[in-house]
Amino acid sequence: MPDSIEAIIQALPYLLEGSLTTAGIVIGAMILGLSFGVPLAVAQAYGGSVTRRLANIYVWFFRGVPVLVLLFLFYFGLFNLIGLNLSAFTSAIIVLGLTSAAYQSQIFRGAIQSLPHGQLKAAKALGMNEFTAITSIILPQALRLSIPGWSNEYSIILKDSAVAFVLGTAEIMARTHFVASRTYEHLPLYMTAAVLYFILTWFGVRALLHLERKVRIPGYAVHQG
Amino acid sequence: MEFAPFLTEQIIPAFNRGLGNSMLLIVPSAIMGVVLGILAGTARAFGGPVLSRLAAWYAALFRGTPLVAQLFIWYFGLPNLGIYLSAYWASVIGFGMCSGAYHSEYIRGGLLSIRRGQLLAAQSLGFSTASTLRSIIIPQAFRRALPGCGNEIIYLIKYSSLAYIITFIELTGEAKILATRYFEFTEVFLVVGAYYLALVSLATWGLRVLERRLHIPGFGRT
Amino acid sequence: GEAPQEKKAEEAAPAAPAQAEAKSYINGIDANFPPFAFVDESGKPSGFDVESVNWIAEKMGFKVTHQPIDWDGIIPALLSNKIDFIASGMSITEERAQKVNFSMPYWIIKQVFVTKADAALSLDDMLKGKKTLGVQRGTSEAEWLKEKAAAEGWNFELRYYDSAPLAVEDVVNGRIDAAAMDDAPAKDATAKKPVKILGTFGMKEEEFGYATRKEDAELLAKLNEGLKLLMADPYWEELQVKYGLK
Amino acid sequence: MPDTTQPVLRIEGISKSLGGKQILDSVSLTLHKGELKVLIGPSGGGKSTLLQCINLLIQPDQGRIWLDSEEVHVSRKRDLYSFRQQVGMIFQDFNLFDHLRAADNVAIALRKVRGWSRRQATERAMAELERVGLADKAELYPAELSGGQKQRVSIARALAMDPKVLLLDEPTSALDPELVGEVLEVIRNLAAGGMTMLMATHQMSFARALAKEILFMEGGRLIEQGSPAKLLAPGAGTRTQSFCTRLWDVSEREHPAAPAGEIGPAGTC
Amino acid sequence: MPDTTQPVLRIEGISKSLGGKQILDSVSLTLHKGELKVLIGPSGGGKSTLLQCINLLIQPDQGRIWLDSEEVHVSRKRDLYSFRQQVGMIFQDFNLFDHLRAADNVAIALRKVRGWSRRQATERAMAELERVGLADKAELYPAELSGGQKQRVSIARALAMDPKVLLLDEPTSALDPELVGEVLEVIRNLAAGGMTMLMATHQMSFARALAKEILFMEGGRLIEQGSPAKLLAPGAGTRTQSFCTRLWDVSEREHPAAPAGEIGPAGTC
Ligand SMILES: Nc1ncnc2c1ncn2[C@@H]1O[C@H](COP(=O)(O)OP(=O)(O)OP(=O)(O)O)[C@@H](O)[C@H]1O
Ligand SMILES: Nc1ncnc2c1ncn2[C@@H]1O[C@H](COP(=O)(O)OP(=O)(O)OP(=O)(O)O)[C@@H](O)[C@H]1O
Ligand SMILES: [Mg+2]
Ligand SMILES: [Mg+2]
Repeated sequence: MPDSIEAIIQALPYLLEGSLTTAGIVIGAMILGLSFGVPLAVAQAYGGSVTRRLANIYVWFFRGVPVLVLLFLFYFGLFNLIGLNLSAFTSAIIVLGLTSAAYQSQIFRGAIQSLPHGQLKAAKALGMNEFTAITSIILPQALRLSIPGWSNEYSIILKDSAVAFVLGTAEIMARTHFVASRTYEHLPLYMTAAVLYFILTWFGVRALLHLERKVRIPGYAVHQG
Repeated sequence: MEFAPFLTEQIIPAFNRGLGNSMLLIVPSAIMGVVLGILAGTARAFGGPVLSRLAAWYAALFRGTPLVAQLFIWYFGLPNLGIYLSAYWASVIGFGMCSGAYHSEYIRGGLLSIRRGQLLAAQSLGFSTASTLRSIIIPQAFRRALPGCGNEIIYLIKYSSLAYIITFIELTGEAKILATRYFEFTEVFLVVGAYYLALVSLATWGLRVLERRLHIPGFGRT
Repeated sequence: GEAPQEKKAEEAAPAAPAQAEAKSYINGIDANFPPFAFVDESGKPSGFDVESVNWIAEKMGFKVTHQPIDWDGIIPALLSNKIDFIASGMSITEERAQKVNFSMPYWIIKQVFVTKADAALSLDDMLKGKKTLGVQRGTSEAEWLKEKAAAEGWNFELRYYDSAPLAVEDVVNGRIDAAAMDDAPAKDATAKKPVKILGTFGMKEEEFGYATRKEDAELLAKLNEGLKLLMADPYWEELQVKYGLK
Repeated sequence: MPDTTQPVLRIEGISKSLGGKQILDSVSLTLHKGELKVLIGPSGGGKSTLLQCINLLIQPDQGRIWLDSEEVHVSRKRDLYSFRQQVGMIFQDFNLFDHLRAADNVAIALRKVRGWSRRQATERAMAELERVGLADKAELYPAELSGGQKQRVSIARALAMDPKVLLLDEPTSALDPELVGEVLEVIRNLAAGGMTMLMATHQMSFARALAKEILFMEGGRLIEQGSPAKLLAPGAGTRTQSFCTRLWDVSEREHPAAPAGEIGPAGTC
Repeated sequence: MPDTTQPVLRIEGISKSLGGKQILDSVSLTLHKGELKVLIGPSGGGKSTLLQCINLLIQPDQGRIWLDSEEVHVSRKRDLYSFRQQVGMIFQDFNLFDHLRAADNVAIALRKVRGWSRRQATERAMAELERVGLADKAELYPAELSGGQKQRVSIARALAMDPKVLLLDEPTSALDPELVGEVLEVIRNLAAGGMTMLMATHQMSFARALAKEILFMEGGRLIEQGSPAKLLAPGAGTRTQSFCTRLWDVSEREHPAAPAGEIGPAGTC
């Protein structure tokens, strides 16, 4: 298949450039998702009935509506309406980040709720207010337990960022389409894209696995693997 | 274009047809995903060196590559090996395998939160490793992983739309056909959005009921 | 829609401050539609439409950049001022004409069937021989085949693809017997894959035009005038030869 | 020594139902400054629930609580937090923070609640661990500690906050006799220093040795209270007395010939 | 009564390091049929670690174990599981299965390990709960039980499996005097029925009342062993003796005038 190999070599710099766009979107969206996801999870686990309901609605909406539709609604609709002239790249980060927050909140909530109640009690008994108890006792443990789920979310956004092409941000996948349409080397090019994604995922997941091991609490869990 | 007749004559019939097809995809692949996820997640945490390595590679491979690429390989790639899957089966297998990889990670997260004491107690009663996992560890880990697994099920509902790329026309496929034909993007996508929202709401509700039924006093809700 | 254009203008021509007054426009293209629009080896937009527009821009004294954008999002992007026009092998249809204005037609396109190079099937076999046909979903040929089949009692099965090249892929795989597509990309395909053009199948010919926003009469006028000049120029022939359209 | 004129903590009419069962039934008690009262009673009688209600870790269904004659209202968050800072608690099942080493378990509240610097807090934490004989285990996580070590960390954690009132839920259940002696000594010193304490325990020797008053709790009510001498006097005919002599019977039967002085009110009584 | 000719469980040279520290240092002991030995010693001495090593829940670094003169090999999974079925264990911190109600905590091993039907297993579980006075708590989850109730469920869970040998890690630490008496009675009956037991405890009355032999463990070694009468005799000069008299001192000081017979070897000794 010399043709396909030539096509791949030809396309590689172009695709690599796209992976920078992809990485930018992912990092932005993960950070945004984390900073919204944690408060959402806390609201769901410990909030009063109103906060909890609001958080539930947020999660329901952002998990319920396809990202593609959200991109359309925000980029062509809302942002235009309020005169917010954001680039496609920034818009993609915002929409993907807000969406990811909904998913991330469920991961954190699961972790928060797997901690026995006694520790929160102990924290309160020492006079900690809810905020301190949650930030210094609950979250440090819950976030540790969330790392595997978080790595899922990372690898999902990494690939979901491809939908951002409806706004015109040409990341890895869109670029792959372009080259494939021109050269008719679909399979080899998709394989190349898959390998690129795989490498990006692999690095991220490895880093998170490393983090997971590093912050593991000695003697705590059954599972040390 | 008038919206009302467009809605009732074009959108709704097409979407209802698509919805049926979507369900045919989602339900079997969700089940396959959960089962694979529990197996792979457990294997990663407790399988010996070989099994855990294998499971880790499975998870890395299927999480590491885009679902579209996986679908392409199941559908357009396997014919190179003389294996011809129908669009439907290529989709179900593709979704199930991918979903399982994600579930496995949530399950592993759940396993991390189980204290050693639970394992010790079971083993002291003579449980074999397999039955310790089956009766004691996994039931607890699954409960704790459930919110995460819920994410994956909802992703699956939404990703089921990718099946149109390998020619299995479900809800999104019908929507794209209508939208590109009539250029009524807003209308069509609002309606398709409503359909997905309904599906996801159903799933969210089901998951919440499940979570509540599986709730253990002393954990979770205060 | 002024602001983004100005920004683009600076990006496109930072070295030409004297020309700062020249209007600058963004052309949205479907980069999956060779030879009309695609991305070349160096990652730059290229193709028959792209080069035509470049020529027109130069003649009419405006600046242009080409923005690849998903076909699904291309009209919304136009309507919400993210791009200014679409010169990318867009067929002039009634539905589209309700949303956007079209320039004069500049190309006539025929729909053809593409089959395996060694297939020995006739057009009639395709329509009435219980065959499986692939189309790009959302295209006019897809719609036409579906409606005609119902009306004429043709008995083929339609399969919908994300793009025409993918349908060609499955022709090669043998999953479908033929792909229905525009003749220009079909020609492109025969050059690169073991497939052949079986011929047209009775669909009315279509015309391509450039699309602009309804309210943007100024740009439409410029495009129309530019097209007229281009089609009268020998460069028009040259382009057709370059992109294998002749 | 104890100044009994000034009630430090007072609760009145605390009731609580859980899972449809009445666990606490209108419990009232008063603790004066420097006083140590001991709460005893059968398993499941409601001792732990009562202690947690006093601290408002469990929301009582009914009842009122005063600290230094100020009533505590749950609704005023500020008040609640400062109340809890002044009322220390040692839990029956320790509830150590799993993600923190022993020293940090003790130091964290000093830093986050009292606002001490990390160094100051760690110094104090080390001093407290020293006091319970755990200086060399400061770097271990809860999962790496033995039962008795966990219990001692939880004692150190409560003491580090210098509370006014201390609620102790079986603080010596996992300790060996030597340590029981040491902890007893610590408690005695605290009492001498004016600390007010309420301790649930099964180890009656405590009650005898230290308490001014014993509260006997059964079925969610305080059914008897009085000085150890009164309630435990042989032949007093109290429920407390009969509760505490059960073990004696058992030992007696096994070694009928053993001198009473040696086996005596054996075990926990 | 005890048949001392036949060793049921024998361990030899068990050593274990954790976190770079030698926790167990070549521990050997033999249990004969129907025998009850008591393991005492200071907190952190290695008692819990030893018990868990015997059951192979912690993998010893060195040492061998025999049950009924058959050596136990970890590598043969089958053997290991059947060994553990025959050696019951009651944990210091209970380790109840969090997701199961009290009755299911007891029943689950009967169903999944012994293969009993759900009905049979539940019946047996209820009988065991009845024995420890918890019939009315069968439907509660561990988090809804009091400390003493949890401990009793863990006792019931171990007993339901009819083990040959029982390892008890402070089985009465959370129990009130009445229940201690009852559990003691249960243990006595088990011993009479030929059950072989090794019990770590801080409650010396147990040792006195029941044990044939006391093993004193400190720093990971068995440093003294012998009959209670021998080790605890006043003025025996043993480490055991001094270990157990610490509490005495404390009580003594408080009530210097109290008759020795009443306060006696108070509290835990
Ligand atoms: N959430 C709950 N639902 C139902 N019953 C509960 C719940 N929490 C506690 N209980 C019951 O309340 C009773 C009192 O428990 P508590 O822990 O206060 O007892 P205690 O006196 O401390 O006993 P112990 O001496 O065994 O520690 C117990 O019978 C327990 O089963
Ligand atoms: N994973 C570990 N890493 C380091 N040290 C450990 C670990 N696990 C246990 N230890 C130490 O081993 C020692 C023995 O613990 P063990 O639980 O056997 O004591 P114990 O005799 O049962 O004490 P107690 O009477 O307090 O229950 C303790 O000092 C403990 O800190
Ligand atoms: Mg209690
Ligand atoms: Mg221990």
